[in-house]
Amino acid sequence: MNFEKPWTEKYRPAKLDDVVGRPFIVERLKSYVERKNMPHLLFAGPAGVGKTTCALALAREMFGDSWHQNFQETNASDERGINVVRERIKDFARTMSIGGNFKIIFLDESDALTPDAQNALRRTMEIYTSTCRFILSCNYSSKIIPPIQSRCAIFRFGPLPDGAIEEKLNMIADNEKIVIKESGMEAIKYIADGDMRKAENTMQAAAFLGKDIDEDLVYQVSSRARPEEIVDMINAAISGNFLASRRLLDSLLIEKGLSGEDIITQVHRQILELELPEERKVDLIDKIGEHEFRLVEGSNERIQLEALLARLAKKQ
Amino acid sequence: MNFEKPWTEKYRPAKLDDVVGRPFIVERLKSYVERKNMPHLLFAGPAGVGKTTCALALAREMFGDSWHQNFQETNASDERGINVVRERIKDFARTMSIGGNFKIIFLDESDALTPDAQNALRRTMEIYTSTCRFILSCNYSSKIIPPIQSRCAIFRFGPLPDGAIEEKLNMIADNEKIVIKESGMEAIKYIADGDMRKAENTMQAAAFLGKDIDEDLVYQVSSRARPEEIVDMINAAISGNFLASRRLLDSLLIEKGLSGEDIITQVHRQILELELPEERKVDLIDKIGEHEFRLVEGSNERIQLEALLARLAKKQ
Amino acid sequence: MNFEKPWTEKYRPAKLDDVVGRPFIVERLKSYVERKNMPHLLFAGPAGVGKTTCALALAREMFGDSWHQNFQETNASDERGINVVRERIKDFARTMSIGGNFKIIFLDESDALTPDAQNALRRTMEIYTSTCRFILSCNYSSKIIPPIQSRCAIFRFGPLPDGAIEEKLNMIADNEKIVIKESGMEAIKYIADGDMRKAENTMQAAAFLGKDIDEDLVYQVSSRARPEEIVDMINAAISGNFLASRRLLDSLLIEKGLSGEDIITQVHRQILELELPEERKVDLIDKIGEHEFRLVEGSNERIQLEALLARLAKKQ
Amino acid sequence: MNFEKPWTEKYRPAKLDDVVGRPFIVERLKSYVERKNMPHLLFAGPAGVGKTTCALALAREMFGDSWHQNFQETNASDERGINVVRERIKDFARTMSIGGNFKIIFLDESDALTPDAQNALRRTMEIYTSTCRFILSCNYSSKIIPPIQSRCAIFRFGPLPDGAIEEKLNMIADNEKIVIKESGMEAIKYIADGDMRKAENTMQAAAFLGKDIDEDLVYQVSSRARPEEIVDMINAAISGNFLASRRLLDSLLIEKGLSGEDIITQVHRQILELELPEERKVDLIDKIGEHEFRLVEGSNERIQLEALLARLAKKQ
Amino acid sequence: MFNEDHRPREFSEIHGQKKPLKDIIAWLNTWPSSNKALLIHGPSGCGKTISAYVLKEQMNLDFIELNTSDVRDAETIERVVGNAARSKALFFSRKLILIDEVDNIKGRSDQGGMKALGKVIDETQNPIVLIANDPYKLPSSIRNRVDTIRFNTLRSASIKNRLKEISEKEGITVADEQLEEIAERSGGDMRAAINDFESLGNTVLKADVGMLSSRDSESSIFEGLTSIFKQRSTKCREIFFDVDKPPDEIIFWIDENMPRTYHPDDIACAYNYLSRADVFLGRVRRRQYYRFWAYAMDLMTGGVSVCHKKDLTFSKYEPPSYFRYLGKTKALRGVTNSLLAKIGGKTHSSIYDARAYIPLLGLACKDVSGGINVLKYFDLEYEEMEVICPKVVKDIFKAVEEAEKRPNDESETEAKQKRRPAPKPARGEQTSLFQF
Repeated sequence: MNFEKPWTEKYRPAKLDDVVGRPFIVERLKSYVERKNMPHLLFAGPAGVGKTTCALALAREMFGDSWHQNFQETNASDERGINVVRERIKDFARTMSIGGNFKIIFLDESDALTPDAQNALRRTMEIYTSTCRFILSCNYSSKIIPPIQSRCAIFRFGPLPDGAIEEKLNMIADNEKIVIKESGMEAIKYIADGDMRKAENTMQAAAFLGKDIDEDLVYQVSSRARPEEIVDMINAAISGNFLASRRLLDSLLIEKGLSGEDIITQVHRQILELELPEERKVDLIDKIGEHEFRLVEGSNERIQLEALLARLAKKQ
Repeated sequence: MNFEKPWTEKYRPAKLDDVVGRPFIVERLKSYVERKNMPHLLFAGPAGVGKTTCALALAREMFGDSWHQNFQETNASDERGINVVRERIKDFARTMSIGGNFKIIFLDESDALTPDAQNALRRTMEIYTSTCRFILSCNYSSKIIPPIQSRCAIFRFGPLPDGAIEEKLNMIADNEKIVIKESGMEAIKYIADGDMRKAENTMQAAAFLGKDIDEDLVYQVSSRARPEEIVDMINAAISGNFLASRRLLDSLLIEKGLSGEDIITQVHRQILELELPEERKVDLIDKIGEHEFRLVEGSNERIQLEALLARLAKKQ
Repeated sequence: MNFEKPWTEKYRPAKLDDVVGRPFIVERLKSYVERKNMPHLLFAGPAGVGKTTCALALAREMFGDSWHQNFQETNASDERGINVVRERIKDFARTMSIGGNFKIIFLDESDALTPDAQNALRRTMEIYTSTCRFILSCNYSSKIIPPIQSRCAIFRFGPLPDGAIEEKLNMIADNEKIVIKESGMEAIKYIADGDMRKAENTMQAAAFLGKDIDEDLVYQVSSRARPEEIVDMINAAISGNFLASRRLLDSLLIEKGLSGEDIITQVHRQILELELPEERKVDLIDKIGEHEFRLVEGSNERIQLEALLARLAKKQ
Repeated sequence: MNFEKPWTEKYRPAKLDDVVGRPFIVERLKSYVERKNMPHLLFAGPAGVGKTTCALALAREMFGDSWHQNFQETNASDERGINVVRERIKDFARTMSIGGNFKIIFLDESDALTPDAQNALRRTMEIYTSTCRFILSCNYSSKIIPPIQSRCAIFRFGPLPDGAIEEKLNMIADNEKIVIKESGMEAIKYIADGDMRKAENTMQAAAFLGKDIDEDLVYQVSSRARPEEIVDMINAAISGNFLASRRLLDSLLIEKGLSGEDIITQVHRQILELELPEERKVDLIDKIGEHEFRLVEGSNERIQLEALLARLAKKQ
Repeated sequence: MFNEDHRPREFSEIHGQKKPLKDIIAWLNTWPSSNKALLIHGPSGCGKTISAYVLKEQMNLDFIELNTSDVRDAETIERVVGNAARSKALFFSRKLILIDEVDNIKGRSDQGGMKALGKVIDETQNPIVLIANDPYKLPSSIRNRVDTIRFNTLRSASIKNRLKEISEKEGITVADEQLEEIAERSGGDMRAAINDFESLGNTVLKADVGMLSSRDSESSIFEGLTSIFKQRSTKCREIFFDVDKPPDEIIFWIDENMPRTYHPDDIACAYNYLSRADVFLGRVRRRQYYRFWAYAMDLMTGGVSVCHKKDLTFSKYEPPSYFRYLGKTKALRGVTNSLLAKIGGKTHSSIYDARAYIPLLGLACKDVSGGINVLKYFDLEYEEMEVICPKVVKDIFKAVEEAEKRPNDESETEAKQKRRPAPKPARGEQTSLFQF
C-alpha cells in the first residue's frame, strides 16, 4: 500500500512562468516581483482555477528561499470567526520580514466573512499596512465590501481554457510515464469543466487503475455520467419513451451512485446541446430550475427526477 | 419481561460467505483477507443493503478474535463536526494493531461531511495511512470528493435482489421455527423494496403477532398500504369517483396510520403499473412531484393528498 | 337533567373488561397485568377511540389503589418542548414505584415531537428502562422514529365499530334513565363516526334538551357543535359577498382562536358537503391544496385565508 | 502604500449646517441649540440616510467640547433586552451634565424593542426626564407605541435625494482635488441608490485608481453591472434570443465576478424601467423574487439564473 | 420644555374635556355610590393624567400613587397601595389612590398583579382611580369592578386654544392659521402638539409649519392607497417609499380597503398578489433576509394595482380592522386557553380536543345549578365561565355568592371560599378606634 503525493501538490508550479492558461495575470504578478513591492491583491474566481497556485508562486519568487517565513495561509471559513483570524494575523505580522520589506498573508475564502467581519479585517489591514500585504481570495468579488475592494488590485480568474488543462495533463503524463488516450483526455476535460484541480485529481485516480488512460477508466473513477448517458436519458424522455428514460435514470442513481443534484446539473449542461426547438429548451431550463430547488429543499430524489423526466416527455 | 434482540443483529452474517446477494463484492473482500492487506474502501449505496454488514464481516475475518480491538465504527453525521471525528480517529490510531498490521476505521455516512471536512479527512487518512485503513460508507459516491475517491477501492451496493431477501428470510424462519406463507413472503419483499434491514424488521414484528406469517399479518405491522389499496384509490379518482377515492385515502391515513410521504411514495411506485395511456401517467408523475415537494415543505398531509387525488380526477 | 360531570369521565371504564369494542387489545393488555410486567407500548389511532382509556384502565389494574402514584400523564403537544417533558419524566421516575416493579408514563400525542425531540426521548426511555414503562400515544405511528417503534409493542386503534358505540350508549342511557330512540341512536352513530368521545358528548348534550332522544334532538345539538360559521363563510364567499365572509373568518380566527390550519382543514371538509357540481368541488379541493401550501410559507394566516375565500368566489 | 481614513468618517458633518439634503430637519434642530433646550426626539427612516449623523451634530453643537461626556449611544437590538438598556441609562443619567442642563441618550433601533419593553422604556424616560433627553431612532415610527410617540417631537428622514448626494460628492471632490466627470457622477448615484455611505465609499475606491473619475472607473471598482448590461440581457431574453442572453449572463458571472444575488437584484431594479405591459412586470417581479429565494436557500446560481432568463423568454 | 413649563394647574387650563371632568368630580363627591374604583381611559395626550393632578391640587386630595414604579407585581401593589386603600383617611382629609398605566400590568412579568389589584378594589376604604389607554387590555374581572369615564381624542380647536395660551405666555407671535395647522397635524394629541410647536422654534412662519411631519401617518398611506386604486401600474410602489409604516403593516391597509373598493371579479386576482406578498413577508420573518421586502412591496402595491379593470372612484378608506379586533380580543383568547387547559386536565385530552366539550358545557349551564356544577368540577374563574355561557354567568356567580352568605350551606360555599375573600365588614362600620 503506497500513497502518492497528490498531483495537485506534486505538480504545483514553483515559478510564475510555469503557471498555464493565465498569461495576463502572470505578467502583472511578475512586474511586482521585479519592483520588489506590491499592493494588496484580490483574487476572484471559482474553485481550482489557480488562485492559490498564483499566490504561492508569487511568494516564492518574491522572497526566494525565505518565502516560507514570509508567507502565511489562512482560511477564513475554517477558522472560528474574525477574531481568530485577527489573532493569527497579529502574531504573524509582529515579527519582521526576513530578507524583504513586507510579509504576505493569503486569506482564502474571504467572502465567507460577514460584512461586519470584513470591516474588522479592513481595520486590521490598515494597522499592518506598512509590514504586510494581503492576498484575499474569494469566489465572488461582489461579496467583498467596497472599502476592501478599493484597497486591492483585483485579478479575475475565469474557468481555465481546455487547452491549458490539456497542456498541463500532457506534461504530467510525460513525467509519470503514463499514456493518456485522446478519448481519455476529452473525458477528463468534460468532467473538469475548467477546474484544474479536478482534472489532476481525476487523472491521478485513473492512473491508479491503469497506465493507459482512456474514456472508460476516467468515467470509472469519476462518478460522473458520460454525456451520452445523460443525452440518451433526455432523448428517451423527449421521444415519448418514458419507461426507457426512467430505466436510464435508475442506472445513474443506483449503479453509478450519482446524487440527484449531480444528475440535474449534468442534465442542465446537456440540454442546450440537444436538437430541440429553441422554445422547448427554454421551457426545460425553467423546469430544471424548479426541480433543482426542490432537491435542495430535501425532496425525494427519485420522485423529483422522474417528475422532471415527465416534464420532458410532455408534449407542450 | 423479555426483549428480543433485533433480528438484524441476531442474524447478521459473521463470515463473508454468509452474506447473501453480493457474490462479486464478497469475492473481492475475501481476496483482501487472504493477502492480509487491503486498500481504503468506499462502500456506496442506499440504506439496508449490506454496507455495514460487509465491513463487520471483513473485520472479523481479517482480525479473528481481536477484531473488536482493531475496528472502530464512527458515524460522520452523528458526531459534531469533523474535529470530533478526527479526535476519535487520532485516539484510535495511536495504539498498535493487535495481531495485525493495521486497524480498520469504518466511517458511516461519510457523505454527510462537507467538502471542506472531507479535505480535512483526506489529510487524516494520509497521516495514518501506515497504521489504519478506512472504510467509508456513503449513499452517493458522487458526494465524496475525488481525492478521497481516488484513494479508495470503490464498491457499489445496489438494492438487494428479491431472491437474496427470500433466501435470508427463509433461513431465519427455519431458525425461529415460524412459518412464512407465500403471500407473506411476497408482501415482505414488496415492503422491503431491496432493503434487507426493513425485511428483517418487518418479519420480526409480524412474528410477534403470530407464528404463521401471511400477507395480513405483514401489512398489519408494516405501516405500508397494500398495493391493491393504493391502486383502488388511484383508480377511483381517475374514474371520477372522487368521494370514494377520498374515503380510501382516509382509511390509509387514519386507520392504517400511514404518513403522507409514505402514501405518496407508494402512489408514485404504483402509477406505472396502472392501465392508463402513457401520456396520462407521465402527467401524473409530474403532479406527484409537485405534491411531494409541498409535503416536504410542511404542508398538511390530508389536504395535499386530496388535492393530488383531485388532480387525478380532473380530465385533462 | 343536571350536570354532574362529563359522561366521558363518569363512564370511563375503570377495568379493562369494561372497555368496549377492543377485544384483542384488551386481551393482550390483560396478559401484561397477569404477568405484572409489560414492554413499552405504542398506541396509534385517531382521537376518541380509547387510547387514553386503555392506558388508564391498564394502570388501574396493574397497580390497584396505588395506581395514581405510579402513573403519570403528560401531553407532548401542550408542554413546552422536550426538555420540559424530560424534566417531568425525570422527577417522576426518580422515586420508587409503590407496590410494583415499575411506573408507567403515558405520553399523549407523542407524534407532536420533532424527530430530534424523539431521539432525546428515546435516550430518556433507555435511561429509565429498569424503573419505567412508557405508553406513547399518537395519531400516526409512521411519525414515530423507527428506533422508538422497534422498542415498543404497537397497538393500532382503528375507529370504533358502531356496535361498540351502541353498546356503551345503551348502558349510559339505562343508568341515566333516559330513552334513546332508534332514530336518535342512528344519528349519533353517524355523527360520531367511530369517535366515542363525540358520541358521549352528543348524547349528554341532547339529554339537556329532552329525555326522549330522537334524531331531531341530536341534530339540534350537533348543529351547535358544527362549524356553522365555516359553512356560512364559504357560502358568503361563493355568492360573491367577500366582506361578509371575511367578517366570519375574523370571528373564527380571532375570537374563537382557531388556527389557520384548523380553518383550512374545516373548509376542506365542508366543501364536499356543499351543493355544488362535482367538478367544481374537485377544482376547489385542488385550489385549497395550493393555498394551504402558501399558508405554510406565508407570514400571516388571515391574508392567506382571505385569498382562499376570494378564490372560492371565482367562477372557473 | 498609503491608507487613507474612510471618507465616510473624514467627511462626517461636524455641524448641523454641513448636513446635506435635510434643510427642514436641520432648521428645527438648530432652534433647539439656540434655546439650549429640547424635547425628546424620534428620528424615523431607513438605514444610511443621516439619523445618527444628525444626532451627533446636534450633540456637538448643543454641548460644544464636552459633548462626549453628555452623549451616550446605545443600540436597542444589540444589548440584551430592555434591562441592560435601562441599567446603562441609569448609570449614565446618574452623573450631572457637564456644561449643560441635561444629557442626551441616543437609542438606536428602538423599534427592535417589544411593546412591553417600550412600556418599560417609557417609564424610564419619565424617571429621568429632568436630567436626560432621549433621541430614539427607528425605521418605522408606527412600531413605536403611541405614549412614547406622544412624548417626542417626530422627525422623518426620507430617502436622500440624488441632489444631496451630488452636493456632498462635489464638496469632497473639491477637497480631495479630484475631478468627477458627469458620467462618473451618474454612475455613483445609480450604485448608491440613495445611500450616502455607499456613494462615498464608491467614490473613494474609484479615486484610488485615478484622479479623473468617469463611468468606467466607477464600474471597475463597484462590482455592479452597468444598467445597460442588465437591460441588454433582459431584452435579449424577452425578444426570444435566449442564447444571447445566456452569454451576457456568463460574462457577468465569470468575467465581472458578480454573484447571483447581485445580478438578480439589478434585474429586479431594471425590470420596472422597461417598456412592458404592467401585468407582465408584476408577474416577472414575482418570479424574480422566487428565484432569489431559491438562491438564498442554496440553489445552484447558474441553473437558477438561467431558469429566470428562461422565464423572461417565455411568452406568457 | 413647554410640556413641563406649561403644565395645567387649574381646570380651566384643561381644554376640550369639560364633560369627563365634571363626571369625575361628581363621582368623587358622591363616592361611594356605585363601584369603588374609577377607570379613566382614552388615547395618549388627551389629558387623563393631567386631570388627575389638577384634581389633586384643586380638591386638596391626599395622593397615594403607583405610577412610574418599574415593578407592578402583586407584592408591590399590596405594599404601595394595599394598606393605604384599606385604611380610612383622617378627618377632613380625603385620600385618593391613583394607578396610572394600569393596562401595563402584565400577566407574566408582573406576577399576579391584576389579582392583587382586584383584591385592593374589593377591600378599599378610599376612592381608587385607574388610568389606561386601552380598557380592553384589562381583564373583565377588573372591568366589572369599576366605573368608567372616557376621555375623547381632542378636537383640533381645543388644541389650538391651548397653543394660543402658551404662545402668549412665551411671547411668541404666531398666526391662528399656523396654530391650527399644528393642531391639525397632531392627530388629537395635546402633548404631541405642544412638542411640535416647541420644535418649530421661536419664530413661526407659515412655511415652517410645513416642516413638521404629520403625526397622522395615515394621510400618507391614504395617498398610497389612492395611487393603487386610481392607476393600473407598478409605479404606485414609489408613493410608498414615503409611507412611515413597515410592509407587514401596509399590507393590512391594502387588505382592508381593496375589497371595499374593487369590483368582485377583480378581488381574486388582487388577493393572489397579496398572498404572494405575504409569502415573501413570511420568508423575511423566517430567514431575517430583508431584501424580500422589496418583492413583497412591489406585489402588494403594483400587483394589486394591475388587477382592477377600470378606474375606481374614491371611497372612504378604513384603518385595518384586523389589528383593532386582535387587540380587543387578546384577553379573551388568553382566557379561552386557560379554560381549555382546565378542561383538558379533567378529561385527559389535549387543548385541541378539549374544545369539543364547550358546546356540551354551554348546554349544561342552561340552568344555574348546572352552571355551578360546571364551575366546581373544572374549578373555573369568572372570565372562563363567560366563554362557556356568556348570558348566564352573572346569575351563576350571584347564586354562588348568595350561597356563601348562608353559612350553613357548606357544600355550596366550599368551592368559592378560596376565590372570594373572607366576608368583610360592612362599609362605614368602624369596629375599633385603633383600626387606623
